[in-house]
Amino acid sequence: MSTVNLVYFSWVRERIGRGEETLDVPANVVTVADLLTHLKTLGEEYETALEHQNVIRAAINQEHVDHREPIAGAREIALFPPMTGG
Amino acid sequence: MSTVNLVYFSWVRERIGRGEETLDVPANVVTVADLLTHLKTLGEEYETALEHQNVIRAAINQEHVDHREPIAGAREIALFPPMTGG
Amino acid sequence: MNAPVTVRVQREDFDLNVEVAKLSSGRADIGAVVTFSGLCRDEAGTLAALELEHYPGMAEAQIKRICHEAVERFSLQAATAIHRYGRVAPGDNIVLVIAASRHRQAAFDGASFIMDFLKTSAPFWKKEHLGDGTTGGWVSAKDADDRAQERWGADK
Amino acid sequence: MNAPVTVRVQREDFDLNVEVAKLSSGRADIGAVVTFSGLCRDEAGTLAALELEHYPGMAEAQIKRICHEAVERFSLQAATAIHRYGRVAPGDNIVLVIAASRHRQAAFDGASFIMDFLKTSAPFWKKEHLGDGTTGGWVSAKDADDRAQERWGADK
Repeated sequence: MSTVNLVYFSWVRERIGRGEETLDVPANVVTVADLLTHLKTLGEEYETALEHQNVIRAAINQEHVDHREPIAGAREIALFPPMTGG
Repeated sequence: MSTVNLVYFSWVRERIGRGEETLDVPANVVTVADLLTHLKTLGEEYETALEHQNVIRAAINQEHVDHREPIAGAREIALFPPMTGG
Repeated sequence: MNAPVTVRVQREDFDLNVEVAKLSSGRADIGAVVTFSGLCRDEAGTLAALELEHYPGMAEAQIKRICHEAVERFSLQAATAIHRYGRVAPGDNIVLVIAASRHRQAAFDGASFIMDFLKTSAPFWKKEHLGDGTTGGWVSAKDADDRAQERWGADK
Repeated sequence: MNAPVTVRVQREDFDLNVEVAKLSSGRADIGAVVTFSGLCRDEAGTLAALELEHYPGMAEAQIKRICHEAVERFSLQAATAIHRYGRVAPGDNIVLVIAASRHRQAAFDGASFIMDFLKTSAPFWKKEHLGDGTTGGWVSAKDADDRAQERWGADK
Protein backbone atom coordinates (compact mmCIF):
# COMPACT_ATOMS: atom_id res chain seq x y z
CA MET A 1 0.00 0.00 0.00
CA SER A 2 1.06 3.53 -0.72
CA THR A 3 -0.71 6.89 -0.54
CA VAL A 4 -1.24 9.18 -3.55
CA ASN A 5 -2.65 12.67 -3.88
CA LEU A 6 -5.01 12.82 -6.83
CA VAL A 7 -6.40 15.90 -8.58
CA TYR A 8 -9.12 15.92 -11.24
CA PHE A 9 -10.17 18.57 -13.76
CA SER A 10 -13.02 19.36 -16.14
CA TRP A 11 -15.48 16.51 -16.75
CA VAL A 12 -13.26 14.01 -14.96
CA ARG A 13 -13.71 16.15 -11.84
CA GLU A 14 -17.43 16.57 -12.42
CA ARG A 15 -18.07 12.86 -12.98
CA ILE A 16 -16.00 11.70 -10.01
CA GLY A 17 -17.70 14.38 -7.94
CA ARG A 18 -14.65 15.95 -6.34
CA GLY A 19 -11.58 17.94 -7.33
CA GLU A 20 -9.00 16.17 -5.21
CA GLU A 21 -8.54 13.30 -2.82
CA THR A 22 -5.88 11.23 -1.11
CA LEU A 23 -6.09 7.50 -1.72
CA ASP A 24 -4.29 4.38 -0.58
CA VAL A 25 -3.38 2.21 -3.55
CA PRO A 26 -2.30 -1.45 -3.47
CA ALA A 27 1.32 -2.34 -4.21
CA ASN A 28 0.41 -3.92 -7.56
CA VAL A 29 -0.58 -0.48 -8.91
CA VAL A 30 2.68 0.42 -10.67
CA THR A 31 1.84 2.65 -13.65
CA VAL A 32 -0.72 5.33 -14.49
CA ALA A 33 -2.62 2.67 -16.48
CA ASP A 34 -2.71 0.42 -13.39
CA LEU A 35 -4.01 3.38 -11.36
CA LEU A 36 -6.82 4.04 -13.85
CA THR A 37 -7.82 0.37 -13.78
CA HIS A 38 -7.75 0.38 -9.99
CA LEU A 39 -9.84 3.58 -9.72
CA LYS A 40 -12.53 2.06 -11.92
CA THR A 41 -13.09 -0.62 -9.27
CA LEU A 42 -13.89 2.03 -6.63
CA GLY A 43 -17.38 2.90 -7.77
CA GLU A 44 -19.72 3.89 -10.55
CA GLU A 45 -18.59 7.53 -10.55
CA TYR A 46 -15.01 6.46 -11.34
CA GLU A 47 -16.22 3.97 -13.90
CA THR A 48 -18.17 6.70 -15.71
CA ALA A 49 -15.37 9.27 -15.48
CA LEU A 50 -12.64 6.93 -16.70
CA GLU A 51 -14.67 4.77 -19.08
CA HIS A 52 -12.79 5.89 -22.20
CA GLN A 53 -9.44 5.31 -20.60
CA ASN A 54 -7.40 6.18 -23.69
CA VAL A 55 -8.64 9.78 -23.78
CA ILE A 56 -7.68 10.45 -20.16
CA ARG A 57 -4.55 12.57 -19.84
CA ALA A 58 -2.27 12.31 -16.82
CA ALA A 59 0.35 14.48 -15.16
CA ILE A 60 2.72 13.49 -12.36
CA ASN A 61 4.08 16.34 -10.25
CA GLN A 62 2.61 18.75 -12.82
CA GLU A 63 4.33 17.26 -15.85
CA HIS A 64 2.55 15.38 -18.64
CA VAL A 65 3.20 11.63 -18.64
CA ASP A 66 1.82 8.75 -20.65
CA HIS A 67 -0.08 5.81 -19.19
CA ARG A 68 2.99 3.59 -18.98
CA GLU A 69 4.72 5.96 -16.54
CA PRO A 70 5.45 4.48 -13.09
CA ILE A 71 3.74 6.40 -10.29
CA ALA A 72 6.21 5.49 -7.54
CA GLY A 73 7.28 8.58 -5.60
CA ALA A 74 4.62 10.82 -7.15
CA ARG A 75 3.61 13.71 -4.88
CA GLU A 76 0.60 14.60 -7.04
CA ILE A 77 -1.12 12.77 -9.87
CA ALA A 78 -3.58 14.68 -12.05
CA LEU A 79 -6.19 13.13 -14.35
CA PHE A 80 -8.08 15.19 -16.92
CA PRO A 81 -9.55 15.21 -20.42
CA PRO A 82 -7.68 16.52 -23.48
CA MET A 83 -6.82 20.17 -22.93
CA THR A 84 -8.59 23.00 -24.69
CA GLY A 85 -6.56 26.07 -23.81
CA GLY A 86 -5.81 29.10 -25.90
CA MET B 1 5.90 64.37 -79.35
CA SER B 2 3.85 63.87 -76.23
CA THR B 3 4.09 65.23 -72.69
CA VAL B 4 4.59 63.05 -69.62
CA ASN B 5 4.62 63.83 -65.91
CA LEU B 6 7.50 62.02 -64.26
CA VAL B 7 8.07 61.45 -60.53
CA TYR B 8 11.22 60.02 -58.97
CA PHE B 9 11.91 58.52 -55.54
CA SER B 10 14.82 57.51 -53.31
CA TRP B 11 18.22 57.43 -55.03
CA VAL B 12 16.66 57.82 -58.47
CA ARG B 13 15.35 61.19 -57.26
CA GLU B 14 18.66 62.11 -55.62
CA ARG B 15 20.76 61.22 -58.65
CA ILE B 16 18.50 62.99 -61.16
CA GLY B 17 18.41 65.93 -58.79
CA ARG B 18 14.66 66.55 -58.72
CA GLY B 19 11.50 64.82 -57.53
CA GLU B 20 9.29 65.52 -60.49
CA GLU B 21 9.25 67.08 -63.91
CA THR B 22 7.19 67.32 -67.07
CA LEU B 23 8.96 66.24 -70.24
CA ASP B 24 8.20 66.09 -73.92
CA VAL B 25 9.10 62.70 -75.35
CA PRO B 26 9.46 61.77 -79.03
CA ALA B 27 6.80 59.62 -80.69
CA ASN B 28 9.17 56.63 -80.93
CA VAL B 29 9.16 56.31 -77.11
CA VAL B 30 6.44 53.67 -76.76
CA THR B 31 7.23 51.60 -73.65
CA VAL B 32 8.73 52.19 -70.22
CA ALA B 33 11.97 50.65 -71.53
CA ASP B 34 11.99 53.16 -74.41
CA LEU B 35 11.45 55.96 -71.90
CA LEU B 36 14.40 54.84 -69.77
CA THR B 37 16.63 54.67 -72.86
CA HIS B 38 15.47 58.12 -73.91
CA LEU B 39 16.03 59.65 -70.46
CA LYS B 40 19.61 58.39 -70.43
CA THR B 41 20.33 60.60 -73.47
CA LEU B 42 19.29 63.73 -71.56
CA GLY B 43 22.38 64.14 -69.41
CA GLU B 44 24.85 62.62 -67.04
CA GLU B 45 22.48 62.78 -64.04
CA TYR B 46 19.97 60.56 -65.86
CA GLU B 47 22.70 58.25 -67.05
CA THR B 48 23.92 57.78 -63.47
CA ALA B 49 20.45 57.36 -62.01
CA LEU B 50 19.26 54.85 -64.62
CA GLU B 51 22.55 53.08 -65.33
CA HIS B 52 21.38 49.72 -63.98
CA GLN B 53 18.18 49.85 -65.96
CA ASN B 54 16.95 46.40 -64.89
CA VAL B 55 16.73 47.35 -61.22
CA ILE B 56 14.58 50.43 -61.89
CA ARG B 57 10.93 49.91 -60.97
CA ALA B 58 8.15 51.79 -62.73
CA ALA B 59 4.56 52.69 -62.00
CA ILE B 60 2.03 54.21 -64.37
CA ASN B 61 -0.84 56.10 -62.77
CA GLN B 62 0.28 54.68 -59.40
CA GLU B 63 0.21 51.01 -60.42
CA HIS B 64 3.29 48.82 -60.83
CA VAL B 65 4.11 47.99 -64.45
CA ASP B 66 7.00 46.19 -66.11
CA HIS B 67 9.34 47.75 -68.63
CA ARG B 68 7.40 46.46 -71.64
CA GLU B 69 4.29 48.43 -70.66
CA PRO B 70 3.19 51.08 -73.21
CA ILE B 71 3.18 54.58 -71.74
CA ALA B 72 0.54 56.05 -74.03
CA GLY B 73 -2.12 57.93 -72.09
CA ALA B 74 -0.17 57.85 -68.81
CA ARG B 75 -1.01 60.78 -66.52
CA GLU B 76 1.94 60.05 -64.23
CA ILE B 77 4.96 57.80 -64.60
CA ALA B 78 7.04 57.01 -61.51
CA LEU B 79 10.59 55.63 -61.51
CA PHE B 80 12.22 54.31 -58.35
CA PRO B 81 14.54 51.64 -56.93
CA PRO B 82 13.28 48.35 -55.42
CA MET B 83 10.99 49.15 -52.49
CA THR B 84 12.02 48.65 -48.88
CA GLY B 85 8.82 49.18 -46.93
CA GLY B 86 7.66 47.48 -43.79
CA MET C 1 19.58 32.49 -24.68
CA ASN C 2 18.67 34.83 -21.88
CA ALA C 3 15.59 36.39 -23.44
CA PRO C 4 12.98 37.50 -20.91
CA VAL C 5 9.93 35.25 -20.70
CA THR C 6 6.81 36.53 -18.93
CA VAL C 7 4.03 34.09 -18.09
CA ARG C 8 0.88 34.81 -16.13
CA VAL C 9 -2.34 32.93 -15.44
CA GLN C 10 -4.91 35.36 -14.14
CA ARG C 11 -8.61 36.08 -13.75
CA GLU C 12 -8.36 39.76 -14.81
CA ASP C 13 -8.12 41.07 -18.35
CA PHE C 14 -4.79 42.17 -19.82
CA ASP C 15 -3.74 45.33 -21.65
CA LEU C 16 -2.01 44.88 -25.00
CA ASN C 17 -0.12 48.20 -24.87
CA VAL C 18 1.12 47.58 -21.34
CA GLU C 19 2.37 44.09 -22.14
CA VAL C 20 4.08 45.12 -25.38
CA ALA C 21 5.71 48.08 -23.64
CA LYS C 22 6.98 45.84 -20.81
CA LEU C 23 8.67 43.58 -23.29
CA SER C 24 10.07 46.14 -25.73
CA SER C 25 10.55 49.47 -23.98
CA GLY C 26 14.09 50.67 -23.43
CA ARG C 27 15.57 48.42 -26.07
CA ALA C 28 16.34 49.23 -29.67
CA ASP C 29 17.44 45.80 -30.88
CA ILE C 30 13.90 44.50 -31.49
CA GLY C 31 12.70 44.77 -35.07
CA ALA C 32 9.45 42.81 -34.94
CA VAL C 33 6.75 42.29 -32.34
CA VAL C 34 3.88 39.90 -33.07
CA THR C 35 0.92 39.68 -30.72
CA PHE C 36 -1.86 37.13 -30.73
CA SER C 37 -5.07 37.81 -28.84
CA GLY C 38 -7.57 34.98 -28.54
CA LEU C 39 -11.13 36.15 -27.89
CA CYS C 40 -14.34 34.46 -26.80
CA ARG C 41 -16.73 34.19 -29.77
CA ASP C 42 -20.50 34.30 -29.29
CA GLU C 43 -21.00 31.39 -31.71
CA ALA C 44 -23.69 33.23 -33.69
CA GLY C 45 -25.38 34.47 -30.54
CA THR C 46 -25.84 31.08 -28.85
CA LEU C 47 -23.06 31.48 -26.28
CA ALA C 48 -23.49 33.50 -23.07
CA ALA C 49 -20.06 32.82 -21.57
CA LEU C 50 -17.13 30.45 -21.38
CA GLU C 51 -15.86 29.20 -18.06
CA LEU C 52 -12.14 28.51 -18.14
CA GLU C 53 -10.85 25.93 -15.69
CA HIS C 54 -7.12 25.44 -15.22
CA TYR C 55 -4.63 23.39 -13.22
CA PRO C 56 -2.93 25.97 -10.98
CA GLY C 57 0.82 25.59 -10.88
CA MET C 58 1.03 23.24 -13.82
CA ALA C 59 -0.62 25.78 -16.13
CA GLU C 60 2.09 28.38 -15.42
CA ALA C 61 4.87 25.78 -15.52
CA GLN C 62 3.69 24.30 -18.81
CA ILE C 63 3.27 27.70 -20.51
CA LYS C 64 6.77 28.66 -19.35
CA ARG C 65 8.17 25.47 -20.88
CA ILE C 66 6.42 26.25 -24.17
CA CYS C 67 7.69 29.85 -24.20
CA HIS C 68 11.28 28.86 -23.43
CA GLU C 69 11.13 26.24 -26.18
CA ALA C 70 9.91 28.93 -28.61
CA VAL C 71 12.62 31.38 -27.51
CA GLU C 72 15.30 28.80 -28.13
CA ARG C 73 13.87 27.43 -31.35
CA PHE C 74 13.26 30.80 -33.05
CA SER C 75 15.95 32.86 -31.26
CA LEU C 76 13.28 35.19 -29.89
CA GLN C 77 14.40 38.30 -28.03
CA ALA C 78 11.43 38.11 -25.66
CA ALA C 79 8.18 36.21 -25.19
CA THR C 80 5.04 36.82 -23.13
CA ALA C 81 2.03 34.58 -22.57
CA ILE C 82 -0.97 35.47 -20.43
CA HIS C 83 -3.91 33.09 -20.08
CA ARG C 84 -7.10 34.02 -18.26
CA TYR C 85 -9.28 31.70 -16.19
CA GLY C 86 -12.79 32.05 -14.81
CA ARG C 87 -15.80 33.34 -16.69
CA VAL C 88 -15.34 35.25 -19.94
CA ALA C 89 -18.10 36.76 -22.07
CA PRO C 90 -18.23 36.92 -25.88
CA GLY C 91 -15.84 39.59 -27.12
CA ASP C 92 -13.62 39.23 -24.04
CA ASN C 93 -9.96 38.32 -24.20
CA ILE C 94 -8.92 34.76 -23.30
CA VAL C 95 -5.24 34.61 -24.11
CA LEU C 96 -2.38 36.88 -25.17
CA VAL C 97 0.90 35.77 -26.71
CA ILE C 98 3.69 38.16 -27.71
CA ALA C 99 6.90 37.26 -29.51
CA ALA C 100 9.70 39.71 -30.27
CA SER C 101 12.67 39.21 -32.53
CA ARG C 102 15.03 41.00 -34.87
CA HIS C 103 13.22 39.84 -38.00
CA ARG C 104 9.55 39.27 -38.71
CA GLN C 105 9.46 35.58 -39.60
CA ALA C 106 10.81 34.46 -36.23
CA ALA C 107 8.28 36.63 -34.40
CA PHE C 108 5.40 35.19 -36.44
CA ASP C 109 6.66 31.63 -36.03
CA GLY C 110 7.32 32.07 -32.32
CA ALA C 111 3.84 33.39 -31.55
CA SER C 112 2.21 30.74 -33.72
CA PHE C 113 4.25 27.95 -32.10
CA ILE C 114 3.34 29.10 -28.60
CA MET C 115 -0.36 29.24 -29.49
CA ASP C 116 -0.34 25.78 -31.07
CA PHE C 117 1.17 24.25 -27.95
CA LEU C 118 -1.03 26.27 -25.58
CA LYS C 119 -4.06 24.77 -27.33
CA THR C 120 -2.99 21.19 -26.89
CA SER C 121 -0.67 20.96 -23.92
CA ALA C 122 -1.49 23.70 -21.43
CA PRO C 123 -3.92 22.41 -18.78
CA PHE C 124 -7.01 24.54 -19.48
CA TRP C 125 -10.55 23.42 -20.19
CA LYS C 126 -13.51 25.42 -21.46
CA LYS C 127 -17.12 24.95 -20.43
CA GLU C 128 -19.89 26.61 -22.42
CA HIS C 129 -22.76 28.50 -20.84
CA LEU C 130 -25.52 29.02 -23.37
CA GLY C 131 -27.73 32.04 -23.91
CA ASP C 132 -30.82 30.07 -22.85
CA GLY C 133 -29.37 29.56 -19.37
CA THR C 134 -28.32 25.94 -19.88
CA THR C 135 -24.83 24.52 -19.81
CA GLY C 136 -23.55 23.54 -23.22
CA GLY C 137 -20.99 21.14 -21.87
CA TRP C 138 -17.22 21.04 -22.18
CA VAL C 139 -15.56 22.14 -25.38
CA SER C 140 -13.97 19.14 -27.10
CA ALA C 141 -10.35 19.06 -28.14
CA LYS C 142 -10.01 19.45 -31.90
CA ASP C 143 -8.10 17.15 -34.23
CA ALA C 144 -7.12 20.30 -36.13
CA ASP C 145 -5.31 21.56 -33.03
CA ASP C 146 -3.40 18.30 -32.69
CA ARG C 147 -2.36 18.55 -36.32
CA ALA C 148 -1.36 22.20 -35.84
CA GLN C 149 0.91 21.15 -33.00
CA GLU C 150 2.32 18.19 -34.87
CA ARG C 151 3.48 20.32 -37.80
CA TRP C 152 6.27 21.69 -35.57
CA GLY C 153 7.63 18.17 -35.30
CA ALA C 154 8.32 18.57 -31.60
CA ASP C 155 7.54 16.31 -28.71
CA LYS C 156 6.04 18.30 -25.89
CA MET D 1 -16.36 39.76 -48.46
CA ASN D 2 -17.24 43.04 -46.83
CA ALA D 3 -14.64 42.98 -44.07
CA PRO D 4 -13.49 46.44 -43.01
CA VAL D 5 -10.02 47.42 -44.24
CA THR D 6 -8.27 50.40 -42.66
CA VAL D 7 -5.14 51.80 -44.30
CA ARG D 8 -3.21 54.89 -43.27
CA VAL D 9 0.14 56.39 -44.24
CA GLN D 10 1.10 58.93 -41.64
CA ARG D 11 3.98 60.77 -40.01
CA GLU D 12 2.70 60.30 -36.43
CA ASP D 13 3.06 57.20 -34.31
CA PHE D 14 0.12 54.79 -33.84
CA ASP D 15 -1.44 53.24 -30.75
CA LEU D 16 -1.82 49.47 -30.73
CA ASN D 17 -4.77 49.42 -28.29
CA VAL D 18 -6.67 52.08 -30.20
CA GLU D 19 -6.23 50.33 -33.53
CA VAL D 20 -7.16 46.88 -32.18
CA ALA D 21 -10.23 48.36 -30.45
CA LYS D 22 -11.33 50.11 -33.65
CA LEU D 23 -11.26 46.86 -35.52
CA SER D 24 -12.74 44.53 -32.91
CA SER D 25 -14.92 46.49 -30.49
CA GLY D 26 -18.63 45.85 -30.59
CA ARG D 27 -18.32 42.52 -32.35
CA ALA D 28 -18.26 39.06 -30.81
CA ASP D 29 -17.59 36.99 -33.94
CA ILE D 30 -13.81 37.55 -33.92
CA GLY D 31 -11.81 34.76 -32.31
CA ALA D 32 -8.26 35.77 -33.19
CA VAL D 33 -6.43 39.07 -33.60
CA VAL D 34 -2.81 39.07 -34.75
CA THR D 35 -0.81 42.30 -34.75
CA PHE D 36 2.59 42.89 -36.25
CA SER D 37 4.62 45.93 -35.23
CA GLY D 38 7.77 46.68 -37.17
CA LEU D 39 10.29 48.78 -35.25
CA CYS D 40 13.43 50.69 -36.15
CA ARG D 41 16.52 48.83 -34.86
CA ASP D 42 19.65 50.67 -33.81
CA GLU D 43 21.90 48.17 -35.63
CA ALA D 44 24.14 47.67 -32.61
CA GLY D 45 24.27 51.38 -31.87
CA THR D 46 25.43 52.54 -35.30
CA LEU D 47 22.08 53.92 -36.48
CA ALA D 48 20.78 57.35 -35.38
CA ALA D 49 17.57 57.34 -37.43
CA LEU D 50 15.81 56.04 -40.52
CA GLU D 51 14.20 58.41 -42.96
CA LEU D 52 11.20 56.85 -44.66
CA GLU D 53 10.30 58.19 -48.08
CA HIS D 54 7.06 57.17 -49.76
CA TYR D 55 5.04 57.75 -52.91
CA PRO D 56 1.94 59.58 -51.67
CA GLY D 57 -1.25 58.25 -53.14
CA MET D 58 0.29 55.09 -54.55
CA ALA D 59 1.46 53.98 -51.09
CA GLU D 60 -2.10 54.05 -49.70
CA ALA D 61 -3.56 52.51 -52.86
CA GLN D 62 -1.01 49.71 -52.95
CA ILE D 63 -1.41 48.84 -49.26
CA LYS D 64 -5.20 48.77 -49.73
CA ARG D 65 -4.79 46.34 -52.62
CA ILE D 66 -2.58 44.09 -50.46
CA CYS D 67 -5.03 44.17 -47.53
CA HIS D 68 -8.05 43.39 -49.71
CA GLU D 69 -6.13 40.51 -51.29
CA ALA D 70 -5.37 39.17 -47.79
CA VAL D 71 -8.99 39.58 -46.64
CA GLU D 72 -10.21 37.59 -49.62
CA ARG D 73 -7.51 34.95 -49.54
CA PHE D 74 -7.73 34.17 -45.81
CA SER D 75 -11.39 35.13 -45.22
CA LEU D 76 -10.29 37.76 -42.70
CA GLN D 77 -12.97 39.54 -40.71
CA ALA D 78 -10.98 42.79 -40.65
CA ALA D 79 -7.54 44.12 -41.58
CA THR D 80 -5.59 47.26 -40.69
CA ALA D 81 -2.27 48.52 -42.01
CA ILE D 82 -0.58 51.74 -40.92
CA HIS D 83 2.80 52.77 -42.33
CA ARG D 84 4.73 55.76 -41.07
CA TYR D 85 6.92 58.09 -43.13
CA GLY D 86 9.48 60.71 -42.13
CA ARG D 87 12.21 60.32 -39.58
CA VAL D 88 12.03 57.48 -37.04
CA ALA D 89 14.52 56.79 -34.26
CA PRO D 90 15.70 53.38 -33.01
CA GLY D 91 12.95 51.79 -30.93
CA ASP D 92 10.22 53.73 -32.77
CA ASN D 93 7.39 52.07 -34.64
CA ILE D 94 7.53 51.94 -38.44
CA VAL D 95 4.57 49.80 -39.43
CA LEU D 96 1.52 48.15 -37.88
CA VAL D 97 -0.50 45.33 -39.42
CA ILE D 98 -3.57 43.78 -37.79
CA ALA D 99 -5.54 40.78 -39.05
CA ALA D 100 -8.70 39.46 -37.40
CA SER D 101 -10.47 36.21 -38.09
CA ARG D 102 -12.53 33.46 -36.50
CA HIS D 103 -9.58 31.11 -36.15
CA ARG D 104 -5.94 31.71 -35.40
CA GLN D 105 -4.23 30.34 -38.51
CA ALA D 106 -6.00 32.74 -40.86
CA ALA D 107 -5.10 35.70 -38.65
CA PHE D 108 -1.43 34.67 -38.55
CA ASP D 109 -1.33 34.01 -42.29
CA GLY D 110 -3.18 37.23 -43.12
CA ALA D 111 -0.82 39.43 -41.12
CA SER D 112 2.24 37.61 -42.45
CA PHE D 113 1.00 37.90 -46.05
CA ILE D 114 0.35 41.64 -45.72
CA MET D 115 3.83 42.19 -44.24
CA ASP D 116 5.57 40.19 -46.97
CA PHE D 117 3.89 42.23 -49.69
CA LEU D 118 4.39 45.55 -47.86
CA LYS D 119 8.13 44.83 -47.86
CA THR D 120 8.40 44.25 -51.59
CA SER D 121 5.57 46.08 -53.29
CA ALA D 122 4.54 49.10 -51.24
CA PRO D 123 6.40 52.23 -52.46
CA PHE D 124 8.54 53.09 -49.42
CA TRP D 125 12.28 53.55 -49.20
CA LYS D 126 14.51 53.82 -46.15
CA LYS D 127 17.57 56.02 -45.81
CA GLU D 128 19.98 55.48 -42.93
CA HIS D 129 21.35 58.30 -40.80
CA LEU D 130 24.33 57.10 -38.80
CA GLY D 131 25.31 57.91 -35.25
CA ASP D 132 28.46 59.69 -36.42
CA GLY D 133 26.36 62.26 -38.30
CA THR D 134 26.93 60.83 -41.76
CA THR D 135 24.37 59.35 -44.10
CA GLY D 136 24.59 55.60 -44.44
CA GLY D 137 22.81 55.52 -47.75
CA TRP D 138 19.63 53.83 -48.85
CA VAL D 139 18.69 50.44 -47.44
CA SER D 140 18.90 47.80 -50.16
CA ALA D 141 16.05 45.49 -51.02
CA LYS D 142 16.68 41.99 -49.71
CA ASP D 143 16.52 38.78 -51.71
CA ALA D 144 15.04 37.18 -48.58
CA ASP D 145 12.08 39.56 -48.84
CA ASP D 146 11.49 38.65 -52.46
CA ARG D 147 11.54 34.97 -51.53
CA ALA D 148 9.17 35.63 -48.61
CA GLN D 149 6.73 37.22 -51.03
CA GLU D 150 7.13 34.51 -53.63
CA ARG D 151 6.16 31.74 -51.21
CA TRP D 152 2.55 32.99 -51.38
CA GLY D 153 2.59 32.15 -55.09
CA ALA D 154 0.78 35.35 -55.96
CA ASP D 155 1.51 37.95 -58.60
CA LYS D 156 1.21 41.41 -57.13
